Amino acid sequence: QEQVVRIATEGSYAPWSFSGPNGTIQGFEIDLANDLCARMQVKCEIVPQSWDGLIPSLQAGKYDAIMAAMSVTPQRLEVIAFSAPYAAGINSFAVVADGPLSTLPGTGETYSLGTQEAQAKARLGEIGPLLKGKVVGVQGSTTASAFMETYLKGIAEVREYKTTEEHNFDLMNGRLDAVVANATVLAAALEKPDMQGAKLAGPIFSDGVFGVIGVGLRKDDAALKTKFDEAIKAAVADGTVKRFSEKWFKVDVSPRT
Amino acid sequence: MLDLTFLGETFVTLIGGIPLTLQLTALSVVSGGVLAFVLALMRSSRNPFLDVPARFYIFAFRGTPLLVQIFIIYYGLSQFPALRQSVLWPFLREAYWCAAIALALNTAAYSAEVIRGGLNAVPAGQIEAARSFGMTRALAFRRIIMPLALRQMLPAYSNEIILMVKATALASTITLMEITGIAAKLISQSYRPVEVFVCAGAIYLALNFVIARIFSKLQYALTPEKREAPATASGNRIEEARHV
Amino acid sequence: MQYLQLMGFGPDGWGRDMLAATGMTVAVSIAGFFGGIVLGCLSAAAKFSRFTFLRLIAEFYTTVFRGVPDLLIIYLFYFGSSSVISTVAALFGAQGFVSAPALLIGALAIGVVSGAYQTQVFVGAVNALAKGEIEAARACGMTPFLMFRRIVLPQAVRFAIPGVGNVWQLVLKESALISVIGLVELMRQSQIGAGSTRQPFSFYLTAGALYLLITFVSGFGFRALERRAMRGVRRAA
Amino acid sequence: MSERLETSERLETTGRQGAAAVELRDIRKSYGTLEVLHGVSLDARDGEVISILGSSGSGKSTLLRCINMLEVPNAGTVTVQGETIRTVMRNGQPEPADRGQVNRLREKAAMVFQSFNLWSHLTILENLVEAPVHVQKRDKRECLAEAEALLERVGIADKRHHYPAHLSGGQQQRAAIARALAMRPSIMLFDEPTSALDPELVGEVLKVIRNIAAEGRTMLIVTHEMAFARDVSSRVVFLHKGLIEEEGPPSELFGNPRSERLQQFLSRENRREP
Amino acid sequence: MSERLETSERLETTGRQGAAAVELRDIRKSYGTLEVLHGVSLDARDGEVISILGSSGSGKSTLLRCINMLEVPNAGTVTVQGETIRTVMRNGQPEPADRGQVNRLREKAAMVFQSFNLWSHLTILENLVEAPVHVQKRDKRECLAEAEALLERVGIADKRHHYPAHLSGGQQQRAAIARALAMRPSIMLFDEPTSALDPELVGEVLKVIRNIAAEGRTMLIVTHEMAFARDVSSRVVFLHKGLIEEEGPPSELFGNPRSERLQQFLSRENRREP
Ligand SMILES: Nc1ncnc2c1ncn2[C@@H]1O[C@H](COP(=O)(O)OP(=O)(O)OP(=O)(O)O)[C@@H](O)[C@H]1O
Ligand SMILES: Nc1ncnc2c1ncn2[C@@H]1O[C@H](COP(=O)(O)OP(=O)(O)OP(=O)(O)O)[C@@H](O)[C@H]1O
Ligand SMILES: [Mg+2]
Ligand SMILES: [Mg+2]
Repeated sequence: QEQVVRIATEGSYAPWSFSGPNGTIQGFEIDLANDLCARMQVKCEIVPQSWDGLIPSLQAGKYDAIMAAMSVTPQRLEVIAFSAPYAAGINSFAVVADGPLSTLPGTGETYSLGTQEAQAKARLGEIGPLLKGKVVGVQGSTTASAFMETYLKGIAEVREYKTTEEHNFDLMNGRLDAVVANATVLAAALEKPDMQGAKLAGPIFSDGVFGVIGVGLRKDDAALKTKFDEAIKAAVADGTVKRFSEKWFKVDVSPRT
Repeated sequence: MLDLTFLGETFVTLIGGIPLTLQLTALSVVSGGVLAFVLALMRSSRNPFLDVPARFYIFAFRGTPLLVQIFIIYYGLSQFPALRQSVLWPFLREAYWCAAIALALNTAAYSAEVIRGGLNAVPAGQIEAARSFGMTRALAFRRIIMPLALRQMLPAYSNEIILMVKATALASTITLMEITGIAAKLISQSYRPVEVFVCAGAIYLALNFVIARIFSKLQYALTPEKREAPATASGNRIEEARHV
Repeated sequence: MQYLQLMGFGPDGWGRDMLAATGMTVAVSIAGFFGGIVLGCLSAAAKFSRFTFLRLIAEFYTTVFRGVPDLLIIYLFYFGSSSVISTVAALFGAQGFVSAPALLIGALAIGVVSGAYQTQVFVGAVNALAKGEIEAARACGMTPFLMFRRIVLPQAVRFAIPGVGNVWQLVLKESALISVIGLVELMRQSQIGAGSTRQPFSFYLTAGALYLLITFVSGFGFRALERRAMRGVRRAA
Repeated sequence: MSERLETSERLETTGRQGAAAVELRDIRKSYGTLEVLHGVSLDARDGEVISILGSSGSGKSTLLRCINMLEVPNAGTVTVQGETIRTVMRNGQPEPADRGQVNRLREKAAMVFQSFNLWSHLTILENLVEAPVHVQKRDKRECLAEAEALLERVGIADKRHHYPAHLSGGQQQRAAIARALAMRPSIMLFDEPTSALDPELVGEVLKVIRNIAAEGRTMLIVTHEMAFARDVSSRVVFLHKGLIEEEGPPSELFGNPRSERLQQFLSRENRREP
Repeated sequence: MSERLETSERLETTGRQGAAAVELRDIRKSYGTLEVLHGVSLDARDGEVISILGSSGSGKSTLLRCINMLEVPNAGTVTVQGETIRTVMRNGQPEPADRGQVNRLREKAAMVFQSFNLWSHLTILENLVEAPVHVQKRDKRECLAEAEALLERVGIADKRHHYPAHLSGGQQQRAAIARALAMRPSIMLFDEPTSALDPELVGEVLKVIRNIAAEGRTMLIVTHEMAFARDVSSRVVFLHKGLIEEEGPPSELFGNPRSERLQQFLSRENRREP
């Protein structure tokens, strides 16, 4: 008898996982999940679940795994377990093109906050003064807010939003001078007509506080963790993750090992 | 098992959100109350030019979620460049005022209905007595109708204020750091939702407990006629309605 | 045009999803609302009871369930009940996650919360009843329950309807919270749509319109009820 | 004059009946610290019609309300048809010990209130059938027919589908009387049942009451109409400041009042008659 | 007997006064499709005391309520102290054209309701000073003193800090009378002001009313007490089915009723007296 693994995803976080009409669901994580399940030789059931209920439902046993662009953080590790990472969090600034921050230094560069922290800090040292007195929006409870907290604390005023759409709105109508968010999500949003006039600026950061993204699992479910770990490692190694990533994000977010 | 230090720290941090929560509540309850009063009067009027707009207002603001209203006022209005250039922008730019306005407009619609219920309950005979002594509409309203209506509507109105306290939580969706906003932040930092939620819940419960007590004291103070005769007051309470 | 396509019923339109979610909202709301009415009646009756114990219980109920954020209560009901049920089920050899249907739990949670608000509405209304008419009922030997059903309730409804209407609206909005237990109702569906298409306004405005539609339809019911309840009431000149 | 004769005839018959329908023993009632009844004892035998006189505020309504436990006496006992209503003290307030017992009593003893207290959400006809159908569980059709007949009898049959708020004072009072009669009570408690009626109707109501008495029902009537008390009652009780000052057959009380207070009370009345 | 003399004395004096305090012309009033008043015309001169008799449901209360516009007549005019109240039709319903005018009228014409309608959230004393202080803007201290005196006069001074719910029926009625008197009205409209009073108190109220009349105030009194009507009024009006059937001085109406209906109405009354 085939094992059924119930995977919860957010379902409204394009292009990671998002829904179409009639309950169809697609995105990077959906493709990946199906691939992983095939590797693990289990049957998968992918269910969208609102963000707030993800971890409680996992713990209650309603789902077996979470794939919802959830970063591995020490705090989360206290309550759930994570598999090996299947993506790296890459974040960036977005600003209005004709605004005061349109020329943030380092545009086009990429820094790993893990291995290149010194260089990254140097760049941030240049960015810092420009942000003085400015207002920066981030999505609450995300690594973006942790990033502002760690590297630019007390320089800019940080406002927390529930969703990235919301801080994008405020960027466009002038309440914010910049936002920090997952670069893939920002890139997708910038293609929409109502984000005309905004652009990515400054370097792209990865690793470190942005950590990596893994599959959330119950702590006592070691067997499943082993399965996921193996499958993910294989998928990263054979370039499947890279393929999906470039399909959905146009950039490669596969975790560097 | 319970991490008392964590609970204590959480509690202290959350208490920092109380002033903003209370400010927003007070601001919206007071200004919304005034508006509600006007709406209830319009609603009780026989003039369709007053009644119909009030009906529509109540329909629209009770009928849609507060979240949508906040969303429209905060994000929606600012979509219009004209508004961003106007004198209102310094106001509407601030999440604080947007939240206060949305909460006030919302509670006005609900409170108007509560007030209307109170007005319905005033016995016709007592209104007629007021009229027959030459009281103008305004005077009769102020001296007889409203005091009688107030007594009836207090319990339902306490609902409204308690709901407002809780509704301020939605202000966190537009970046305001009141109790829920802080709680969300704490959760994201600690990832211990249960403890944080319990602390936040306890604070809300405490606030609302105080409000509920104030209302029942007020109710008691306002209805001496439901108790025994004043000259013969003693320790015992006879509440007529209790035997229902 | 774009909007119509987005919310339409074509292959890439969200119309069907939004309607289904509306149905879920209505179903949960109706169940929760009527559950709340029953609870509200009981606890209002308890508030007027001559037994201190019952009065305290009712007081506790209204204070706690109005006082604590609703989300917390829904969590408590769902995850609390499921852990209990799962434990019990495990004893009988069942494996993994067992739970009462989410819809049932959601309706129950909303019923319990709205019942606390209903209580206050009823208490106010009962306070406004003419004391003499209650006495007349007692004087002809009606039991408390009979009197409640035949005299108190029909008259209290008169004064309670606007407040009950408020609670109904509250319940409609409250139903949005059940998304945390995995049900897709109107707000959650809008959020899915908004996040997936990055067109939040289209979705939230549509949701607003659908809520208004529900209000509009239920408004007929409330008005009819109010007209009926106000029969026999003389209005002052 | 024929009516007066009838009355005395009936008086004799009732004189033969022995069972006490209502027995009050030393009833005391206080509101807060104000004692309104200071110990009232009164027996009403089956089929007796007792008029209760007394000035305003003397405690007449309170006494009547004590009989069917709308007010629970602070002391003393109420015995109805041989059954003594048990009371207990709870939190310093007297309360009936057994609500079922009280409800049984109330089914037997119907009351007409001084302020009518018709149910405002029911039409007059519905007011009349409410208790018979739902309390006494009698057949609805039969109750309706009986109610219509009663309304006919008190002269407001044309108002049967009206709500109480749309009736004149006298019409409401007649509806209240009919509502009490619809219960087919064996004991009737009337609190000023003719206060809102014109003399003509007072005569009608008097006739109705007399008929009921002839059926052997017991009646206690608070009234300010001396003529009414004189004509209809087998015994008159004069209440003064919460105590029975004097009681006896009407002929005696009106003809030869002993207490000074009653003399004074009646003198006004007499003086006003030409 | 001295009182009867006083009455006829006053009758002569009022006979000399000419100005019409209240003038009703062809008043019609319908509730829905039911026409209750079919065209009533009535003049009350300054200082006159008019008793309105009639059986229950004949439209007495409605007539009284039309005078101070609690019910707006469907046709006809109400003129108070020379000022005709203007009415207009709005959505098929008659309405006063000028609310201010109506309020001025109401300040002058105080009403005692059949069902008292005391304000339940105010104590008796507060009930009495409410309108004088807030409508007539009189000095509060002075009003309080006057109110206390009035309560003394109707014998419920000890209840002044009680709420209406704690008063007996007769006490409430007296409070309602005092409340109307506290307005120092030039016209008084009484709807059965003695229905809940015992004969002794009826005598007291009669005295009060007579004193007021002597001060030249105009009174219209709906009453079922023939003795009261006979003793206190300068003119009696008999209303029957929404029309004035007969009117005249009490001696004439009671002594020699012309219409058959009135004869019948009175016969009951007479027969009941011994
Ligand atoms: N609001 C109303 N709606 C419909 N009919 C009414 C209303 N008020 C009074 N009536 C009817 O009008 C008629 C006259 O009523 P009104 O109160 O004037 O009588 P009344 O002469 O004062 O009688 P009573 O002596 O019993 O008080 C009655 O038949 C009554 O049923
Ligand atoms: N609920 C109450 N609280 C306090 N005092 C009360 C209450 N009800 C009645 N009383 C007082 O008790 C006394 C007796 O009242 P009761 O109603 O029995 O008088 P009554 O004899 O019926 O008078 P009436 O003829 O005026 O109706 C009065 O002085 C009254 O003020
Ligand atoms: Mg009484
Ligand atoms: Mg009348």
